[in-house]
Amino acid sequence: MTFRVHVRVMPRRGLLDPQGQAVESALAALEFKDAANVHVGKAIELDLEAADKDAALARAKAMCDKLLANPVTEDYQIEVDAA
Amino acid sequence: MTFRVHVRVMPRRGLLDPQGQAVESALAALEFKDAANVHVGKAIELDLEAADKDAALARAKAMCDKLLANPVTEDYQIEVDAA
Amino acid sequence: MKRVAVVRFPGSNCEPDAYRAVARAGGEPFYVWHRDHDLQDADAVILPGGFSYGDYLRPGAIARFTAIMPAIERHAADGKPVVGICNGFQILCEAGLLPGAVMRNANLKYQSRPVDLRVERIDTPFTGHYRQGEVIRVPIGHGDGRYTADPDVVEELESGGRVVLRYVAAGMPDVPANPNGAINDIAAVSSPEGHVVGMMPHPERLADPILGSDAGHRVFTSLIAWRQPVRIVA
Amino acid sequence: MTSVSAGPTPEAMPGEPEITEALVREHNLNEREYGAIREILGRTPTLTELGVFSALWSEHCSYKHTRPVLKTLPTEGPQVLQGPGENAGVLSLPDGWAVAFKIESHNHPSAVEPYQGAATGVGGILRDVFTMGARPVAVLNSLRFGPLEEERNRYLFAGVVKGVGDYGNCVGVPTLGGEVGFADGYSGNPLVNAMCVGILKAEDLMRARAHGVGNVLVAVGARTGRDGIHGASFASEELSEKSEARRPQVQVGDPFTEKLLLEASLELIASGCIVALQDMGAAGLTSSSAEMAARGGVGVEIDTSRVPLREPDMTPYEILLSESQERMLVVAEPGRVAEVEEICHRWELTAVPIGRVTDDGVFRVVHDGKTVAAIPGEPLVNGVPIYHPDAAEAPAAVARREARPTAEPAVDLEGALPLLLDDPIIASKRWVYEQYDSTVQANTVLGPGGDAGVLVVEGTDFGLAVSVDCPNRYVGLDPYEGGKMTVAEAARNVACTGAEPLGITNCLNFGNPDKPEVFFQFREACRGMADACRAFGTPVTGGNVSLYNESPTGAVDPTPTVGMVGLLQPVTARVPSCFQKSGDLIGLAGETRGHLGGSIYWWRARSFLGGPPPPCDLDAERRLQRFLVAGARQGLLHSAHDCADGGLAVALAEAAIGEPYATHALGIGVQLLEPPGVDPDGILYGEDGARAVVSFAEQDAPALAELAAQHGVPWAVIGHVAAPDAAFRITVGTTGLAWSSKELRATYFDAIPRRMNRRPLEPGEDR
Ligand SMILES: Nc1ncnc2c1ncn2[C@@H]1O[C@H](COP(=O)(O)OP(=O)(O)O)[C@@H](O)[C@H]1O
Ligand SMILES: [Mg+2]
Repeated sequence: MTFRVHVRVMPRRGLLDPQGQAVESALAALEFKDAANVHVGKAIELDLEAADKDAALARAKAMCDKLLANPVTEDYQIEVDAA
Repeated sequence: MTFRVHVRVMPRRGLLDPQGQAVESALAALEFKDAANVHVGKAIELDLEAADKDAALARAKAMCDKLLANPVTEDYQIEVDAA
Repeated sequence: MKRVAVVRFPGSNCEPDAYRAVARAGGEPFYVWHRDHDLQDADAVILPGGFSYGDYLRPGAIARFTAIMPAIERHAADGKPVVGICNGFQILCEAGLLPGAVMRNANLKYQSRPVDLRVERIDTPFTGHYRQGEVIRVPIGHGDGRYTADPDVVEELESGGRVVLRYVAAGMPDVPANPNGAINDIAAVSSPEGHVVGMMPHPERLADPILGSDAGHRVFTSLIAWRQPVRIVA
Repeated sequence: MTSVSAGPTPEAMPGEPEITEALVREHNLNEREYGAIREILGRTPTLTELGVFSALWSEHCSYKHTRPVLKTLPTEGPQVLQGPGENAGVLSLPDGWAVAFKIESHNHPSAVEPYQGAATGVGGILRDVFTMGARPVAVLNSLRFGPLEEERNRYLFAGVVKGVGDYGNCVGVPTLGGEVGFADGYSGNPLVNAMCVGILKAEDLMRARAHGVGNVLVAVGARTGRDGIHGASFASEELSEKSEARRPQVQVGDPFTEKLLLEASLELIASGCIVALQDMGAAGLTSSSAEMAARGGVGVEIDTSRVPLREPDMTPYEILLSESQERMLVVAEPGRVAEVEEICHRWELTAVPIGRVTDDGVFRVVHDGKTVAAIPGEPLVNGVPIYHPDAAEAPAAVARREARPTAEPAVDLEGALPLLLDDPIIASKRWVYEQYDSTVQANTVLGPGGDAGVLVVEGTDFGLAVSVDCPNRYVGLDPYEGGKMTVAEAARNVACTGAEPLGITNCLNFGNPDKPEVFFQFREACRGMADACRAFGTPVTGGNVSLYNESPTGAVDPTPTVGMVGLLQPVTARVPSCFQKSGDLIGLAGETRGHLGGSIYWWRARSFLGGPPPPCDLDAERRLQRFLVAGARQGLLHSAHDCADGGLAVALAEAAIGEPYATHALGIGVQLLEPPGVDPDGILYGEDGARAVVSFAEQDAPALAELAAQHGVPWAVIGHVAAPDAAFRITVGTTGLAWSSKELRATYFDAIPRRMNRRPLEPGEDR
């Protein structure tokens, strides 16, 4: 069956995230001072054919390790929904 | 209380998404031919001080409308978790 | 149109180029800081190229909220000339002073090279000294130059003659070309009246013969020679 | 030597490990070095002190293996305002102007993370130049990778190019040139050398020397994180629970902050409110403060608890050794610190006083009121034991030089040309330089793609020509001749545009110096460069050494990259490298001996990489340079392009193919004589140096012949430039050869895109 996969690829904790900083100060300047710890990464969505949810998850993980995330600078999170 | 907000900003359906296409063909080249409908956008995470979940959601929505998403080219989705 | 304000945002990097081009054309350029609140009675405004706020989030997305922007909006509302070049164009779109948006190049690569452009609208403050249909070669340098807008907006731009510059193939004015995937090969658009213009190419980088060409020079002589049309207010 | 008793003896930080032999070794300090440290201190160092020594006594900062050899490089000349020893070298230009320039490597970081490694390499070299008070007006880059047939190499290539581009583009400094080479030895050892050129008024020259006891040290720019801390020392078991958090982190570049730092620094210098500034580059706060103090003959006291941090609870050790980017150390008089803060804040930068200049010559670090390091400054910076490694050429290298090809050519004389034009080493690098902004600042007269980049110095009638070069194939086969040829090629490239070579900076990329064959390469290459620099009157104003460029897959070719700056006056005399006009005549300056040793023709057409590389005749090179400059000044040359990889045939093809945005290639008709004993393949593809292909108007033929004679340059009119898209014809002796100029053009421009478009998504693509 088909699954909808959502991947979040975020800059690794501790690494400088200049884009997150820039957005945080921009938000603050717009009276959104209540936002903190802002980080900006990549959101990737895709449809995946797989036997079941676990298979889809394993497949998505392989994609992240191989291509979607940079193992040196990024961490990722995967969500799998039935499409 | 503090909430952890996850925002996904994706290219509006129908608009050319060259990054999504590039990722899709790169995946195919890596034997991930089972991935389809690939789209790439931004993932934004932040901590938010708010009275309750609805307040946090409303606040996050305001941030998206004002700054985080471009209404001409992007759609967004918001998830709010207790931090 | 003598006094030309060149706006500096943090991360702008083409403002000295624009400043010099205005001066060479006989104008009086002066810098305006993004924290300023007024344009010191400038006759015209240039939003220069560069990477305001590092292009973080989206090019122009953060700069459009700076303190100087309301003054620029008033200036435009008064029918006075405003041009956004490259990052300046992106800022004008983000600020809603021009329709549409400028997105990541279709080939996902920064493009630095000369492009041939056909001048399609000459009744703007910035193109008056070019001939209708004339082809000029000036540099581009951008990673986000793919102009996009909703179909009805594009239709409006085309039918309203608001496309100011269009990319054409090198040496072949009638063959379309496109360095970034912009819709209809659009390189520059204008407001309906034509006094607000956004362009991806960099005429200010080729405005001095010592560089081998001054194809961009007339953008600035046009501006200096421009006379503000008298508006009858009912 | 100043005694340390001038202050409290440093204490260990709570929970700090014992200084064991193992810990010392993890800091890459050997017995002899540790002995020297104990002698300097008269006691056992604290962990913080050990870290400080390990950073400043590392090869990168101390040049302990290379200093004696570097000393043999000529560094003087009437044009030299600042030689080696500062952040960048400075040469004087007409009308009170000066040029500051420097090249530096970022090889190891780029091997780990190509995008950030390359980006932060550009950031570092920009800071080296603007800390001298110069505004950066050009950047160049010299890159080496393994063959593009391998996925990993394509990934590194794409990532590095994007990193270099995104950073320089954002700061707004045009890339005017560079080079890219490919060879097996660079697989796993990519080389990323970045060069920056800046312009200043000579009187504004700023030196990184702390002076004035009581003056204040101010940290300016980005906050300090755990980036790039040399973390080997934390691998030990007892620290394992912390080791994850303390793992050295990739340095991430922020070109936006760099741009603010650039503007703020130039404003600080112009305002006269600072006495010195230096970028916190390699070994961050430690080397910047210790080096400035040593240069100024003073001491410094730093309070690490006042350094603005990006991550909570960092130790003094981490704060001192962090290599977080976009940071600067400024020295100001106490009365003017407020001004410094005011200027920095206007540019949205933090500026925090973190220490002061002292009179006891001691490098002292306090943290929360506790002294954690107190080291005599002079020996800390200059007291490292100097090594004189053995040098001996590898027998295999000798054998490779003496061998000759055995295989018959796989292609005929006609087939060889497209083969070479399709080789990524020779093919157009358009795929690379179109990702680099080359026109920002509106001073670009000749952008990338030609022999050298040319920019006009704003408001003057003169310009600068800039080039980076290293024929690593030659250096690998014969380090001495190759070293000479490296400088000669850079000078030739600069002279082709009509500019007079002024001086060089160099980046010496080699393998492990403890191997005699590697140190032999290093020593001989430097000897060759030194001889060439003397012959050309182009002193070495600075540079950088990168050793240990080895991986399981082997060592790199010895790659002593040279960055050359030349003066073009008037700038309007500039000469492009491509043919301009049908009907122009084509001349060949210099002698063709048909030398095929070390040639790419032997390598590709006969599968043989070896033989002696072309001997470098420094006198002939100098005469050719003078001829080219004179020809340009007299307005006789429509184009000039030197013969290098691929020899005369490739030089002619590149000139005829034209620039990327020309609509057509130009045909040519060329007749070459067959000197006795020289084979056609040697004439076409031999790589003799000291040659250039030029084009000119027919009526100027006599004047050029005359000029060549004056300069003692062998000269022959060999043909003419034909019509657009006409055939590309060369007759050698009686053998007529013809190619389609259109096809040659397509091959030349498609070679790299064709190979790269096979590769998946590029890193940094989300930016
Ligand atoms: N290959 C070289 N040739 C000449 N001078 C060199 C070379 N390598 C380093 N130097 C000089 O030694 C000094 C220290 O080099 P380096 O540590 O690279 O400078 P930085 O402190 O900017 O990193 C510099 O002033 C540099 O010019
Ligand atoms: Mg440095």
